[in-house]
Amino acid sequence: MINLEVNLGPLRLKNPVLAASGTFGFGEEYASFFELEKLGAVIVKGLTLRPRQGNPPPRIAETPAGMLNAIGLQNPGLEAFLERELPRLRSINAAVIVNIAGDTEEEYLTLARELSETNGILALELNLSCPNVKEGGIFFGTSADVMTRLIRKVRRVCRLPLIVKLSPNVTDIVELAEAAESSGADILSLINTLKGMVIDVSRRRPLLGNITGGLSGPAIRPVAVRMVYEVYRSVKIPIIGMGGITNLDDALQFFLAGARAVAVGSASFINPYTIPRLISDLQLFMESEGLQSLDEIVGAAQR
Amino acid sequence: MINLEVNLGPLRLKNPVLAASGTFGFGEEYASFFELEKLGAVIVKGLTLRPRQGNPPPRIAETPAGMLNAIGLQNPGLEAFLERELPRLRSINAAVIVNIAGDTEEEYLTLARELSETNGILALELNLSCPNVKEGGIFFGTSADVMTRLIRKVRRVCRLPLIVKLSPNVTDIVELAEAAESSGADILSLINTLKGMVIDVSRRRPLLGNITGGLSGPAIRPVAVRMVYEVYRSVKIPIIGMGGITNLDDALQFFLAGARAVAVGSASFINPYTIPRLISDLQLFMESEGLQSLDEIVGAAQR
Amino acid sequence: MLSKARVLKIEEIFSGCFFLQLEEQRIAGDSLPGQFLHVRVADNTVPFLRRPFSIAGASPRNGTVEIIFRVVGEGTRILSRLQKDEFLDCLGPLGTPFSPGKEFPVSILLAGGAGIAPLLFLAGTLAGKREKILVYYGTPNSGELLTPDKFLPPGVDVFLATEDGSAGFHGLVTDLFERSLKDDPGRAEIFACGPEAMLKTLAKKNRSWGFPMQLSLEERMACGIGACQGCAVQAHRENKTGYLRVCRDGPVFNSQEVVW
Amino acid sequence: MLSKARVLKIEEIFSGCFFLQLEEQRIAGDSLPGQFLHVRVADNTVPFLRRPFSIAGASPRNGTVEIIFRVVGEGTRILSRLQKDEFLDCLGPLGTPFSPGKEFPVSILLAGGAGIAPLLFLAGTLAGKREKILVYYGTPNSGELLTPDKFLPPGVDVFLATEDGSAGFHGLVTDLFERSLKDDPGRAEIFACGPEAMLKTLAKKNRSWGFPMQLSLEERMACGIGACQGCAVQAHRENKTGYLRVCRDGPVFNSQEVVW
Ligand SMILES: Cc1cc2nc3c(=O)[nH]c(=O)nc-3n(C[C@H](O)[C@H](O)[C@H](O)COP(=O)(O)OP(=O)(O)OC[C@H]3O[C@@H](n4cnc5c(N)ncnc54)[C@H](O)[C@@H]3O)c2cc1C
Ligand SMILES: Cc1cc2nc3c(=O)[nH]c(=O)nc-3n(C[C@H](O)[C@H](O)[C@H](O)COP(=O)(O)OP(=O)(O)OC[C@H]3O[C@@H](n4cnc5c(N)ncnc54)[C@H](O)[C@@H]3O)c2cc1C
Ligand SMILES: Cc1cc2nc3c(=O)[nH]c(=O)nc-3n(C[C@H](O)[C@H](O)[C@H](O)COP(=O)(O)O)c2cc1C
Ligand SMILES: Cc1cc2nc3c(=O)[nH]c(=O)nc-3n(C[C@H](O)[C@H](O)[C@H](O)COP(=O)(O)O)c2cc1C
Ligand code: FES
Ligand code: FES
Repeated sequence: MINLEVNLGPLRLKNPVLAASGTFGFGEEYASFFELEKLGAVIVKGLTLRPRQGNPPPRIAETPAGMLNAIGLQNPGLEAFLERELPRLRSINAAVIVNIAGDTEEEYLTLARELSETNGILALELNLSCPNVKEGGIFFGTSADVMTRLIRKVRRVCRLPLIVKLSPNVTDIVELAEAAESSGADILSLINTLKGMVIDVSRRRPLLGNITGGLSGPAIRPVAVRMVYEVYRSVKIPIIGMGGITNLDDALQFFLAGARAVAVGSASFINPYTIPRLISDLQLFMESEGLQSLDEIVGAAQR
Repeated sequence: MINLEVNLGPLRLKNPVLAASGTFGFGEEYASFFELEKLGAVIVKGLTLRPRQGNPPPRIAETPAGMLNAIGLQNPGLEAFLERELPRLRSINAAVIVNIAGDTEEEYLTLARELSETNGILALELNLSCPNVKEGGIFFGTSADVMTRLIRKVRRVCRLPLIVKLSPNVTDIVELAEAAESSGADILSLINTLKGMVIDVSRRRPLLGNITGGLSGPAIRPVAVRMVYEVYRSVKIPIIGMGGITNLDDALQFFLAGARAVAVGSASFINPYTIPRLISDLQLFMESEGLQSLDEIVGAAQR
Repeated sequence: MLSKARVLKIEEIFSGCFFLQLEEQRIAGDSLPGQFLHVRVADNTVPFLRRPFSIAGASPRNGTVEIIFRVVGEGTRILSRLQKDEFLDCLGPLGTPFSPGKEFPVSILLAGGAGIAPLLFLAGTLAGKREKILVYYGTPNSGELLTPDKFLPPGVDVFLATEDGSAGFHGLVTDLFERSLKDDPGRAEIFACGPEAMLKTLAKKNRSWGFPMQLSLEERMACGIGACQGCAVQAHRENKTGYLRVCRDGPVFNSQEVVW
Repeated sequence: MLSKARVLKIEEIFSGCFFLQLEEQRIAGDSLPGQFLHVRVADNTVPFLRRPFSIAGASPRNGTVEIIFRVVGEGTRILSRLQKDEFLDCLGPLGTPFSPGKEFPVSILLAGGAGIAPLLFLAGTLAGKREKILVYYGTPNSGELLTPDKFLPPGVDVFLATEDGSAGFHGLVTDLFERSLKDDPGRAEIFACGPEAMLKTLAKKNRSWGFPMQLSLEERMACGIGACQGCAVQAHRENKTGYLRVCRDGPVFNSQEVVW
């Protein structure tokens, strides 16, 4: 059987298919469907220093070939994560990447520092791109200067591989990717959700409690693939690609564009088995195409 | 029967439903389906000073609930437009808005000057946002400074109502909308297409000849509605909303978000009668809701 | 928890409201009243999300499970076109069921519109185990009424209300219930499902009535299994106030838990 | 030009290839060989675009029109599930048809794979009006061959080629044709439809053969009516070189027009 192991800079994964942050909770619910051990990694729900209530409902709106969410980073906070979620994930041998978010630089730094000192975490993913919280989040992700400053500081306190997750809601994704690379990111994740909204015509009001939300799902895949393609040409660090992946073909678009790993988000809502199925389909694909390593297709569509 | 007439600043339209630029050619083909006179206006295919060949094929890719196009502004150029297309459109009483694009400021200015001196044109729409041409286009549309300078100059030579069409591929659409308003735009059109790509997995190559293309259709509607909603709050000039409109409900989202008129693009490809049907559905809606004027719903979802 | 269930029967009970009977042994065996199925209406990316429907009945013996749904949008429209012997992709049973207390000899079931669905199932499981089962059922008019007898076990007392008075009591089901109120809060408990306004009224009035009361709530869902935090409802539980998940912490909540 | 056409017959001719007969009087009356129908495969936003298919036959008398399609992706898969008496949303007939010249007593029809479709229609309209009608038809193997006799009028000579030799000539249809070449370019004209590689080979070889030759091309389409410039093919026409539209300027082009 072909080995799907993949190295993303300092990060070694047993396979290149991850669960995208916020769509997999802390893994608990999906663990009743399949063994989380199978996944390349679980990127847990965006974690903040203190517990967060999140946004008022409704938080979900369906859109053509996609959905909006405005969860607003509801999460139990660092302490509960360390006490409850992480030990549980470790006990079932899940590979854990922690997605962190903050309103202030200080919060990011504290999180990075504390999580670096914790065993059983594979990497940190800096969420600089959540469109659903008032402060922080996307603010850090849309200005190269602000981002650079933050990443430099986090880099200094973070001993784990550092993934920076980029927002697609920018004029020039390449500029931000380069800024992230040069300020110390080991890996880039892209893309987070596009900012969108739906109006409930019958009530003549925005449908979401938060007014706007983040667009995910197949609808955004062309934007995501384009961004991975563009970023791959200009940075050397590896890319985790995501945005609308539902099956092998979708994932291959990302690999061919230049992603060394992919993450599945909203598709898990439609079919909880999406990720394990994708892993075995990828295995079969590599065997039937006679590929020894993913390297043979990563970035192969570049020209 | 309720009067659907609407004023967009200096521009008076018989109804608020337009054909979006590039999706309706110069109207010739659709004229065999229905009387173009019925439309609020036909915004013709992006016009350049000289004829343009456009991009190599394939130029079209289907995507989930949408499509990519990379036409590359193929058009017959100003002279042929004035000689052939405009007289034909006038002869059938179509309300004509001309979408113009250039590689250089000079081209925009020449186009604006010459078209201002031509009878039978209702308004100009500055396309600052075409993602499918190497120079110009989107370049003018993503930097507030560059855009401001261009609009100021065009404003000076343009005697027609001036619509500025914004690109959604920006970090802050509001900043650009404000820049357009303060530099002399009478009306804003939003949104143009999102930059995207599809990879043909079987050939391991980008599907489009131009590699990337512009994403349109229902997939992008949530992004478009959000941008209209945000821009409406910060500018006083009227907005023409577009992006994924296929029916009355979709159009109402835009009106409620703040658009005073809407344009239909890709949906005409699926059903050539989309626009006339939308006009009569709008009429019926206003009657059944007892609305005297569109003003009663424009921006009504703002809060 | 993911199955393809075969359609045994699909029937339009009244205009725009369908009864759907599915054959799926595992679901039939595991389902409890108050739980729901999260259904993929088509093998397509539009509609993108699954749709949640309360389980209206299940027979482990026959391996069947039922839902009752109203056509309100594209997803339910597609569902309504299902044909016998087609397969439906169902995730479930999901959610926290009703938990009737053995100490209450009287069960009062309060239903508004399609909210009757989970209560039919509940009535079926309570039948014969309680002294009295009372079903109060309200709809806008008699045209939107399913004949509860067809779906209810014998020995259940049904009280109808229609907003236009075309059948039963003329008015809201909550008013009907209030007028006929005579049971002792110490001996009876209430289970309710229906439009938000109805549940809100009930919860408020119950502050003075003081019945033990369980409500089945609705919220827009993505995952349906508790992973995305999408289906938030503000509630108190375990001395904390915050957002709970309708899909996992609910859909059944104690009426005091919910913050309106 | 937009109609709902009723499905009269849908038949799998060979694995993955379907014959679809529709009833629609207007289309049947207007269709000419070489034109196509632009079909909406489902009333949904996925798949978003229409799909173009050459008209494989039309009978104004019976009010019927036919297409033959291969299942290659989601759109054609959905089409293949059509049932008798369902309706299909068709835009058309669209495009510039073949224009056979009366001065040529011999018509040579060269088909590769599904490219046979428009040529069946053409053969039908030429039958009885030409001295000789020769159909050269190539497919990868005998399993992907539709029995041309079933679809062709009498008096047409058919020559088969399969790439694996499982039926007829062993090799490419272009080679078969080249070997049997004996007609006089002054008396015969060629109509061809098939994969791009086949058409390209033909166009090149024809530089020396010198037949009048019309090719039916394919390109990805959005509008199908000439408005979007999506279906560009590089070509010379009227002393200019540039992109022409397959949907309106074609799909039939003179072989010298096309720039490969
Ligand atoms: C736990 C639970 C149990 C339910 N049980 C029943 C039942 O037994 N019978 C019944 O008729 N209906 C029930 N509903 C409501 C049912 O889920 C919606 O009517 C249905 O999802 C509408 O789908 P649509 O595509 O037709 O409508 P659309 O309005 O087109 O749907 C658009 C989106 O909004 C969501 N949505 C719309 N209305 C609701 C709603 N009321 N609740 C949650 N999501 C909604 C849809 O799921 C979809 O994601 C239940 C809802 C929940 C949460
Ligand atoms: C003028 C014309 C006539 C045609 N006639 C026939 C015919 O008679 N029989 C037949 O089997 N096929 C014919 N084709 C090809 C047919 O249109 C495609 O096979 C079909 O569109 C594939 O759709 P899909 O959803 O199954 O494939 P997908 O690959 O999923 O389609 C994705 C997108 O690509 C487009 N596409 C894919 N392949 C082609 C292609 N070869 N040409 C144009 N667009 C394509 C689709 O229309 C769609 O927009 C014709 C094409 C053209 C342009
Ligand atoms: C409900 C939901 C919650 C999300 N929460 C987070 C989050 O907490 N942190 C984060 O970085 N991304 C979050 N995302 C973004 C996803 O990780 C992913 O980047 C995005 O959804 C695109 O992938 P998809 O189209 O496969 O869903 C969330 C997405 C969804 C749908
Ligand atoms: C094939 C195609 C060509 C287009 N050409 C132009 C153009 O020349 N100028 C322009 O400003 N916008 C152009 N657009 C963008 C549309 O006018 C519109 O802004 C966009 O498609 C979003 O609307 P829709 O989703 O309704 O298609 C084009 C869009 C398509 C699909
Ligand atoms: S729907 Fe995802 S948590 Fe309830
Ligand atoms: S498909 Fe639009 S011009 Fe041909």
